[in-house]
Amino acid sequence: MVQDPHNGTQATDKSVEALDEVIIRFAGDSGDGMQLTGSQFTRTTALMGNDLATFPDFPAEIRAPAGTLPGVSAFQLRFSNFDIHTPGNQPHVLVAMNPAALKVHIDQLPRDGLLILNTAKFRPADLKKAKYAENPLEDGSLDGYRVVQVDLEKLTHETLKESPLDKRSKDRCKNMFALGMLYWLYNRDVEPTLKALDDTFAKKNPDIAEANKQVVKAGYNYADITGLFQTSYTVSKATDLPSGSYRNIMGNQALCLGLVAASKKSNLPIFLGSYPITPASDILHQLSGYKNHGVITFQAEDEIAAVCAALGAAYTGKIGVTTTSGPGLALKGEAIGLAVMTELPLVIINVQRSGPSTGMPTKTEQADLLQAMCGRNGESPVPVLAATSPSDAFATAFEAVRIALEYMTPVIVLSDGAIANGSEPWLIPDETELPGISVNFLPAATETDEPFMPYRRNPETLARNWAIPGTEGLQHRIGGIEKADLTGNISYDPDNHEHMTMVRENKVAGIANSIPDVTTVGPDEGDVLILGWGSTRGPIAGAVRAMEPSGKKVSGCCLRYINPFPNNLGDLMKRFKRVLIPELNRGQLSMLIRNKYLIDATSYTKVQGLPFYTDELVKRVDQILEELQR
Amino acid sequence: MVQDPHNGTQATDKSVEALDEVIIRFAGDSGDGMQLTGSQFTRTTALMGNDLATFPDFPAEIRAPAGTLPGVSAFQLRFSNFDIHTPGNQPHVLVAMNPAALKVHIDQLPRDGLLILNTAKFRPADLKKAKYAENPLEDGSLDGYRVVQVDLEKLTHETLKESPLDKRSKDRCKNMFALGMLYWLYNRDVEPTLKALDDTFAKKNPDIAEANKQVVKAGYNYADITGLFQTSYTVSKATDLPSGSYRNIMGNQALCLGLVAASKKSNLPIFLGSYPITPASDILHQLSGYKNHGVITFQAEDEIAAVCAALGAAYTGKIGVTTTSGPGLALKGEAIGLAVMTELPLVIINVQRSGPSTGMPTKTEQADLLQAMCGRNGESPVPVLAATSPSDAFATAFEAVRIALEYMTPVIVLSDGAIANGSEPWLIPDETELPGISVNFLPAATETDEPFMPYRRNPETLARNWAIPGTEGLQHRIGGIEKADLTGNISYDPDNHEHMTMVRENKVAGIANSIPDVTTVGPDEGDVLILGWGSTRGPIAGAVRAMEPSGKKVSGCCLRYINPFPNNLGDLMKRFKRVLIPELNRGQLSMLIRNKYLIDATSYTKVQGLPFYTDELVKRVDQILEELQR
Amino acid sequence: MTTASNQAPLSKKDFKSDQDVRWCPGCGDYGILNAVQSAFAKLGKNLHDTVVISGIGCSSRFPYYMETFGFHTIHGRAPALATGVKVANPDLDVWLVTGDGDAMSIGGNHFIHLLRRNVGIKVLLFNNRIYGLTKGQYSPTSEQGKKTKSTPMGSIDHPMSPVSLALGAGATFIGRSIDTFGPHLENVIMRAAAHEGTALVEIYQNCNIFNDGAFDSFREKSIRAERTVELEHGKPVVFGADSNRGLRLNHDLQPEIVTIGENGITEADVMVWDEADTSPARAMAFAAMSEADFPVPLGILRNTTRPAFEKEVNAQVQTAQQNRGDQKLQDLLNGPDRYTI
Amino acid sequence: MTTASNQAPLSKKDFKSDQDVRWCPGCGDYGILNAVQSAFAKLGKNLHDTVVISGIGCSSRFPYYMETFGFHTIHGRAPALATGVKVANPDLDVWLVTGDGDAMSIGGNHFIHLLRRNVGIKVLLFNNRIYGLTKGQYSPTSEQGKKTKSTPMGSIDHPMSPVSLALGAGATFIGRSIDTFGPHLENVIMRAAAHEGTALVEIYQNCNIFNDGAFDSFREKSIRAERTVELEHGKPVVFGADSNRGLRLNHDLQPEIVTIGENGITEADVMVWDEADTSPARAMAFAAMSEADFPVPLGILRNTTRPAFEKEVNAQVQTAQQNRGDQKLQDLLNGPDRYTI
Ligand SMILES: Cc1ncc(C[n+]2csc(CCOP(=O)(O)OP(=O)(O)O)c2C)c(N)n1
Ligand SMILES: Cc1ncc(C[n+]2csc(CCOP(=O)(O)OP(=O)(O)O)c2C)c(N)n1
Ligand code: SF4
Ligand code: SF4
Ligand SMILES: [Mg+2]
Ligand SMILES: [Mg+2]
Repeated sequence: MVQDPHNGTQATDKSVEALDEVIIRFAGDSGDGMQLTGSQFTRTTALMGNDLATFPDFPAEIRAPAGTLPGVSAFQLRFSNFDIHTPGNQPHVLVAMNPAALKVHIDQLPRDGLLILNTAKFRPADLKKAKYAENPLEDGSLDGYRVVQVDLEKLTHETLKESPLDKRSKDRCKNMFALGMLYWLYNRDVEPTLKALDDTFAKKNPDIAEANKQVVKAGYNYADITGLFQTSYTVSKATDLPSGSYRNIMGNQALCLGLVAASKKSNLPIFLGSYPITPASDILHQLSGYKNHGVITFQAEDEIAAVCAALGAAYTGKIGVTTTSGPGLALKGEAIGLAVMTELPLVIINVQRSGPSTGMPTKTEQADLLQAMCGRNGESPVPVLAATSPSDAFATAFEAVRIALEYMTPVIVLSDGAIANGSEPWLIPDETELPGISVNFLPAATETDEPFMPYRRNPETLARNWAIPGTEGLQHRIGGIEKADLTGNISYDPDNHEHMTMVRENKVAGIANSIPDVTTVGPDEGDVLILGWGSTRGPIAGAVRAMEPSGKKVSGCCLRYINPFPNNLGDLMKRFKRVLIPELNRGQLSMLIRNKYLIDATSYTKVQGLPFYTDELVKRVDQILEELQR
Repeated sequence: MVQDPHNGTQATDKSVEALDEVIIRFAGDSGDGMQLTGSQFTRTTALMGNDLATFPDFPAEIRAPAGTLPGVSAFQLRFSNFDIHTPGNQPHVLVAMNPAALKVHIDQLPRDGLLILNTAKFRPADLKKAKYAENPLEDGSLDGYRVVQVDLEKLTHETLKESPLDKRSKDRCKNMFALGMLYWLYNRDVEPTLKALDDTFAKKNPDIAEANKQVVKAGYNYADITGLFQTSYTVSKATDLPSGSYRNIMGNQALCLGLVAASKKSNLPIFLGSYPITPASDILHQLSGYKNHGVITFQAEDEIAAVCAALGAAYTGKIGVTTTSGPGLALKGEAIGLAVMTELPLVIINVQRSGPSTGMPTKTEQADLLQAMCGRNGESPVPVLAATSPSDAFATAFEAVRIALEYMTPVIVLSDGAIANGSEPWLIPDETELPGISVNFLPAATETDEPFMPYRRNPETLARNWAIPGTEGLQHRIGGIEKADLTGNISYDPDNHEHMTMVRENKVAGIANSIPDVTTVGPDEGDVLILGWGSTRGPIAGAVRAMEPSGKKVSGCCLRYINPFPNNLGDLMKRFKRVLIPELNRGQLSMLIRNKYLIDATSYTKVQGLPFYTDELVKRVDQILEELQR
Repeated sequence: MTTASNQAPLSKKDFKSDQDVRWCPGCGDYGILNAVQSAFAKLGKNLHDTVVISGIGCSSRFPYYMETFGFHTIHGRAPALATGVKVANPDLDVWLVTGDGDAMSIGGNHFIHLLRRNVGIKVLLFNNRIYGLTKGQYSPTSEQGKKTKSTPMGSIDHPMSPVSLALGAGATFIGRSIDTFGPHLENVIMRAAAHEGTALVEIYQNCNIFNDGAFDSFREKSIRAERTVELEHGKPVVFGADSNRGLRLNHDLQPEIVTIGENGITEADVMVWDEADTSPARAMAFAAMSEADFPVPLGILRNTTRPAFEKEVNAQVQTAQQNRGDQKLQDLLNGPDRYTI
Repeated sequence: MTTASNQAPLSKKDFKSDQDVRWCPGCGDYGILNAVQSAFAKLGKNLHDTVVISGIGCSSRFPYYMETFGFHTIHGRAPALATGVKVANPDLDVWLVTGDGDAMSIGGNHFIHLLRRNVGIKVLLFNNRIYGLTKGQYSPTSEQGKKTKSTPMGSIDHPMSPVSLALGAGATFIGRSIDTFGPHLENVIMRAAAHEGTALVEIYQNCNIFNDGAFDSFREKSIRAERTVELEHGKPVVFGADSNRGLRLNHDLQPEIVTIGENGITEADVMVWDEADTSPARAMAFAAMSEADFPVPLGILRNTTRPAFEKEVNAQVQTAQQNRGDQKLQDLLNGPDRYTI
C-alpha cells in the first residue's frame, strides 16, 4: 500500500499522476507563517476527503531572530487515499523559505525528493545567519535533489504591485505564493483557502485579505503557466475510512470537545482552572471561548491554585478540570492527593513535553506516566488515561469525565505535544449516540431519613455520596485527614486507615469493569505484540500494517486506559511470544507491566523529543523476530 | 532468648528477679508529660547499659481536651540485656494515668500484664470523657491483669505539702511519682533524672526543679516502703552489643549529626532550607542550634522556597539540604527536577508519615518511596536512600551527602515517623574513622587553560564540574532547559537530549559501584528472604532471630540504598526460594524489585500508621514456608 | 440566599457541630468560634448555604466545629479552593478560616490574588504570630528577634503586616479585632458579612501554649482604651479612657498623637476616619504605625466597592449564552469545516 | 567585592556573552539588556562575582546574554533560589530578572517574602503586562477588560501593582523606569545597585508581539514630559514641558494636580518628594494613582534602610562560632549522655 510517491500510477492526462500518499514539509522562519501555510494545506486536503496526519514543529522562541537556525519553524503534512496513522518520517517535498530552514531539514529529504527553495533569501547575510560557509545553491551540495528555485519575494511583490499595503506586509504574503504553487502541484482546490482568508482578515483588514488571496492565486497560476514542475499529482479520496461526517482536528481541540460533550451528557457545567503552559495553553484558550456552553474558565495565579479552584468547583457539583504540562503536574501533586482523600471528581489533563525540569517545552515526550501514577505522597491511587491520537483525545476526555463522575475520583489524562498540535481527520460522532453520564446528587435530607453519611458508597462502584453545599440537611465536613468510614469524620484508627486505603485502591481497580477490553491491530496472538500507550498508537499501527504483507506474526495494541489496565490485557500478552513496549521515555509503561504481569517485556525507548517513526519499530521488531528464531 | 518477663531467673535477693527484657508503656493525657516520663526512663536505662528501643505515639492535637480519647499520648520503651531491634508490640507493664489512656491501650496488655492505674482520675466525669459507661475499676473488666491502683494526685500533693508551687503546678509533677515507682520496680538509678531536672528547671524555676525531684524520690520510696509490688526486677547490661561508647539517639537527631559530620569531613558548610512539618520539624530545630558548626538554617515561606534556597546555596558551593514530610515532598518535585538538570548536589530528607494528603500526620508509614523515585516530570533519576533505624540515620545522612557531592546530584533520604521519634543506643563513631569526602571546586581559569566546560565530567563518576560563582574565568549559565553536552548551553538537538538523558541515568546507576553490598541477617541462602527497606529493619531482624532457634531457613535483609540497588541484590534474591517484601505501604519496593529482577516476590503490606510487629512477620513467613512444603 | 425560607431563625447553638472542640484549653480560638456562631445566628444565616473552608493549622480545624458545610483543605491553598467554590456557585455563603502561617507564609500568593480579584469570600485570619500546629516556630507575623524552636538566637525576618499586604494587593475590605473582644469581634464579622467582595478580618488570637501573651500589651481590659484605637467611619480618630487623645498625620504623612485640649488642639484637628477612601494611603499609614508607640487600630480599616469577581465571571457566561447559547452540541462537534466520506 | 582588583575596568561589551540574543526583533528587552550592561560597566563590576538569576518567561532568558554567572531557574521561584545564593555567599553580587507573570503570578509569594526579608538582591521586574513566552495570555498586571487568548470577552481580574504590593510587603527600595528610557533606566539600575537590601526596579517593557503599545500613552518622547513625573528626593514633584505642573495630596490623601502660577499656587504648594519616608503611605498614594488621570511616577519611589537579611543570618553564625565554635565534632557526636559498654 505504501508506495514511492511521484512514481505513482500514470493518470490519463499526460501531466497528471495519481499518488497514494504524499508527505510535505513546510519550513521557514518563525515569522514566515509556516504553521498557517501548513494548516491551510491541511484543511483543504481534509475537505477533499484524504486521510491525513500532521506534525508541527516550532521553536520555543516567540520570534527567534530572523534567519537563524533556532528560529526555524516547520509543519509536516502527510495525506493519502488510505488509512494512515502517522505524519510520516521523511518528506517527499521540502519547502525551504530560507537557508536556515534548508540546513535544519535537508538531511531528512531523500535524495530524489523535491526541494522548493525561496532564492530571495540566499544572500550572503542570510547564509551567514544560517552558518553556511558556502552557498548551497552553488556548491553542489544539493545535487541529486529535484531542486525548484523561486524568488518568492520578487514574485509576491510583482503580484501586489497595485496593493496599498506597505513593503513589510506584502513580504508577509510570500508563504501564500508557495501555498498556491503546491496547490497546483497536488491539484488542490484553492477556494477554501480564499474563503478562510476572507473570514480571517476581511473585516479587520480587507487589504490584507485581498493581497493574500491574490498571492495564492498567483502562486497557483505561476506553477501552471511556467511549467516549473513537469507533472502535477492527485491523491484521491481515502476509501478505506468508515464513511460519515469528518473534520480535521488537533488533539487539544478534541480534548475540549470531549469535555464539553461530557458536560452536556451529564448536565453539569465545566469549571476549568488552569495556568498557561506550553503545550497545554490552547485548551485554556479554546475552552474560554465556550462560555456559551456554560464553561467557566479561571486563569489562576499558578498551577496549584488552578487545581485547587477546580476541586472547589467539583465540591459544589460542577465538573472540575485542570490542564497543564509536566512541570505543572509536579506542582499539583499535593492537591490531587486532597481530591483522592475527599473523593471528589476532578479531571487533570497533562499534555506532556520533554523533561526533566523545563526540558524542551515545545518537544514531545511520554515521560510523565509514572509521575501521574506515583507523584503524590502516600498511597494515592488515581485512574490514568492516555489519548492515543489527536482525534482519540475526544473520547479520552469524555471517558475521563465519565469515570470521575461515576467513581467520584480524580482522573489524570495524559496527552503529549505531538497529539496536542498534530491533527488528523475525525469521524464526528452523532450527539445522540454519545452515552449519557448519570449523576446523582444526594437530595435534601428530611428529618425522617436515615442519618446522612457522606462516605456511604455505591456498593458497585464504591463511589461515595456526592452531597453538594446548598442541599438542606446534608451539611458535613471533609478534608485531607484520614476519614472514618461512612461518617467521614477525622479518624486516626489503625484499622480504619487500612480499610479506607483498600477502599480507595479497590475503587480505582474496579474501574476496569467499566472500560472496554483492549483490541489489537492484527490477530490477537502471534510472535510479537507491540504494546504501547498514548501517542505511540500511530507508529505501532503503521508498523503492523507495514509488516502485514510479509506474513510476520506481529500485532499491535495501544492502551488508552493505563490505570486500571483493561481486564483482558494480561491474557492477551500471554498469547504472544514476546511483548515489545515502545515508549518515548525510559521504560515507564514497561515497569508497570513487568511489575503487574511479571512478563519479560522488552522495553524500546526513544528520548529525543520526537515521535517514533514506523520504520524504527519495524526494525526493532525484525531484530526480535530474528532472536526468536535463534 | 526472648522470655516471659516477670518469670525470669530467680535472683539471689529474695525480692529481686533478673529479666532479659521489659516493655513498658506510659499512657496518659497530652498534658500528663508521658513523653518526658518515657524519655527520662529511656535515658536512665541507656546509661545503665541496656539495649533499648522506643516508640512514642502522640496525638495530632497540641493539647486535646483533657481526659478525652483523642488526647491520649503514649510512650513505649523496650529494654533488654541482649541486642534487640524493635520497641516490641505488647507491653509487660502499662501505666495508665486516666481512663482514656486505659481505654485506648488496655487491649494490648496481655492478661497477666502489670497495670498501674492513677485512681485519682477515675471520677464519673473522667469516665464520661473516656466514654466508659461503667467504672472499669469496679466492673470486673480488669480481672486477670495484675492491677496496681495508686492515687498519684493525692500522693504527689502530700509530698509537696511544703512546696510554694500552686495546685496546678503540683499536679503536673504526678508523672514523676509514677516514674519513681517504676525506677524502684526495675532497680533503675534515680540520679540521672534528678540531675536532668536540675539542668532543665533549676535556673528558670528552682521550685519546679525541687518539686519534681522530691516527687520522683517519693514515688521510689513509696514503692519500696509499701511493698506494693511483691518483687522488683533487674535487667542487666546488654552483653552482645559491640563494646564502645554509646548514646541513646532519636532518628531526627542522628540525621542532624550525620549531616554535620559530613560537613566537617567535606569541609563545606551546611545550608538547610526548610519549612516546618510534622514529623520533620525537629531536624530544623536541631540544626538551627548548630550555628557554631557553621550551619545556616533558613525557615522558608514554603516547601518550594525551602528547596530552591537550598539549591541556590548548593550552586555557591555549600551543602544544600532540605527537610520535609510527604506533602512537602510533593511540592518540591519541580525544583528537584531543576537540581537533576543542573546537576547540583542537594540532599532532600523526607520523614514519611501516613498519607495520602494530610493523612495522619503523627503516624508512621513508608508510602513515599515511589514518590521519591518518580514524583517529577520527565526522566529525572535521583538516588534514594532510606535510614533503617534511628541510629542508622547518622550513616544514611552522611552517605547522602557523600553521594550528592561525589556525583553532583540531588539525593533523596527517606526516614519515617517511627525512626524520627523512636530511639535506640548508638555506637558513637570515632570522628577520625569517618571517611573523608573530597570536593574539588574547579579552580580559576587562566587565559591559557583549555576552554572551560561546565558539563565536562569525571569519567569515572560522570559527575560534572562544580564551578562556583566567584571563581575567575568560570562564568557560565545553567538552567532547567536541556543542556548541550560539555558546554551546557541550551540545546534542542534530539540526539543530544537522548545522550544527556542517558548520562543522567547512568550517573545515578553508577553509584552502585560506590556503595557496599547488602548483607543478611542469617545465612545468605535459604527458603525465605525477608527483604525490606528503611524502618522495617527492626521487625525483620527480630523475626529472623525469633525463628532461628526453630531451624527455619529464613534470612532477612534490609536496604539502605534503593536507587541504585546494591550490586549483589539480584544474586542474593536468587539464592532463596521465596522473597517476602514487608512494607508499610501497598507494595512499592515490591514494584521496583519485580520490575527490575522479574522475581515473583511476595508483597506483604500493612497500612495502619503503625510499624510491623515481629510476630506478624513470623506468622507470614510461616505461611510461606507451609506453601513451599506443599 | 443566607436566610432559610420557611424556618425559624437559627440560634447560635444550631451552628455548633457534634464534634468535640479540640483546641488547647485557654486557646483564643474558642472565643472566635463563639463570636462567629453568634454572628451567624444574628445574621439569620442557614446551615446548608454556608460553607466554611480552611487551610491547615490549629485555626484551620475551625470547620469541624461548625454545623455548616465545611472543607478542611491543604496548607495555604484554601483561598484558591474557596475561589473555585464561590465562582462555581455564587449563591453559597463562603467563609475562609486561616492562620498567619497558612495565609502569610505558604499561602501568601493565593491570599493576595484572592484580594485583588475581590472574590466574595469572607476571610477570618487568626493571627497568633506563631505556628501553633507544628509546635511553635516563628511565623511571618512574629516580631523580629523572636526566640523559637527554629530561631534559638532570635528571628531575623522583618514581620509581615497582613493589613499592609492586603492594602498593597488591592483589598476592598479590611477589619481587625481581637479574640477576647467578643461583641467587637462579632460586629466586625457582621460588617465583613455585609461586604460584597473579599472581606479580610484580621483577628489577634492568643496561643497560650506557644506564644502566650502576644497581645497583652494592648488586649488587657485595663489598658485597652489607651492602647487601642477604634476606627469609626466619619468620626474623629480618638482613643483613651476619656476619648481625649487623637491621631492625625503630619505633613510627612507620619502619624502623630495629639491630646485634645492641650496646646490648642481641638477635635477638629484630629483626623476623621474614612473607611471608603479611594486611595489606600491613609489606611497604609495607620497599618504601618509602630505597635509600641501608637495605639493599635481596630475596627474597619477599609471598606470600598468593586464588583465581586464571581459575579463578573458568571455575567460573561450569561452574556455568551444569551448571544450564542443556542449552539447545539452537534454544531459544536461539526465545526465549520465538516466534510463527508 | 564588585570591582576586579588588578584588572582594567570592564567595558559594556565585556558583559555580553557569546550567545545569540533571541528575543523578538523590536522587543523592549533589548533596551533593558543594553542598559544593564552599560550600568554594570560603569559600576566597575567584575564578571565572576556577579550572578544573574531568573525565573521563566521571555524576560527570564536574560542570564544567557550576560557574560557573568547565570542561573535560569523555574517559573516564579527565582527569588527563593537567589535568597539561597545570597545568604550562602553574601560576597556575590546577585541580580534577579523576572517578568510580571513570573513575579506577580506564580512567584508572588516568594516575591513578597524576598522584599520583607530585605535580602541584598537587586530585582529587575520586566513588566510588559502580558505573558510573552506562552504567547499572549493576560497577566496579573494587565489592565481590566483586556482581550487575550484566554479572555476573549475581556479579563475580569483587577490588576496588581507591583509597586503597591512591594510597599505592602515592606520593600525598602523601589524604583521604576521604562525600557526605552536608556539613561534614566541606567541610572535607576545604578541606584538599585547601591542599595543594601532588596532593591526592586519595575521596568515597563513593551512586548511588541502580544501587547504592543501598552505604554504608548506615556512612553513616547512627545508626551513623556506631560505623562510621566520624575520623583527626585528632596525636590518638588513637578512635571510638564515647563515643569510648571505639580502634584500634592489633598486632605483626604488623594493626589491632586496643580499648576504653578495658577490660582495662587506656587512651588511651595507642591509636595516635596522624600524617598526615605518612614511610612510607606506617601509612596502608596502615588503608586495607586490612576494611570489615565495622573502622570506616571518614575524614578525612586522608596529608599529606606533596614539591615540586609544575609548579613544578619551570617552574623548569628559568626556569633555562635565565637561563643561555641570550639566544639569538636567528636564532642557533638558524643553528646551529654555518653556511656560505655
Ligand atoms: C504542605 C504542608 N507544609 C507544612 C505543613 C505543616 N504545617 C501545618 S500547620 C502549619 C503552620 C501553622 O501555622 P498557622 O497557619 O499560623 O496556624 P496556627 O496553628 O498557628 O493556627 C504548618 C507549617 C503542612 N501540613 N502541609
Ligand atoms: C511551572 C510552570 N508553569 C507554567 C509555565 C509556562 N510559562 C512560562 S513563562 C510564563 C509566563 C511568562 O510571563 P512573564 O513572567 O510576564 O514573562 P514574559 O514572557 O512576559 O517576559 C508561563 C506561564 C512554566 N514554564 N512553568
Ligand atoms: S497550640 Fe496554640 S493556637 Fe494551637 S490550639 Fe493550642 S493554644 Fe490554640
Ligand atoms: S513575545 Fe514579547 S516579550 Fe517575548 S521576546 Fe517577543 S516581544 Fe519580547
Ligand atoms: Mg499561627
Ligand atoms: Mg510578562
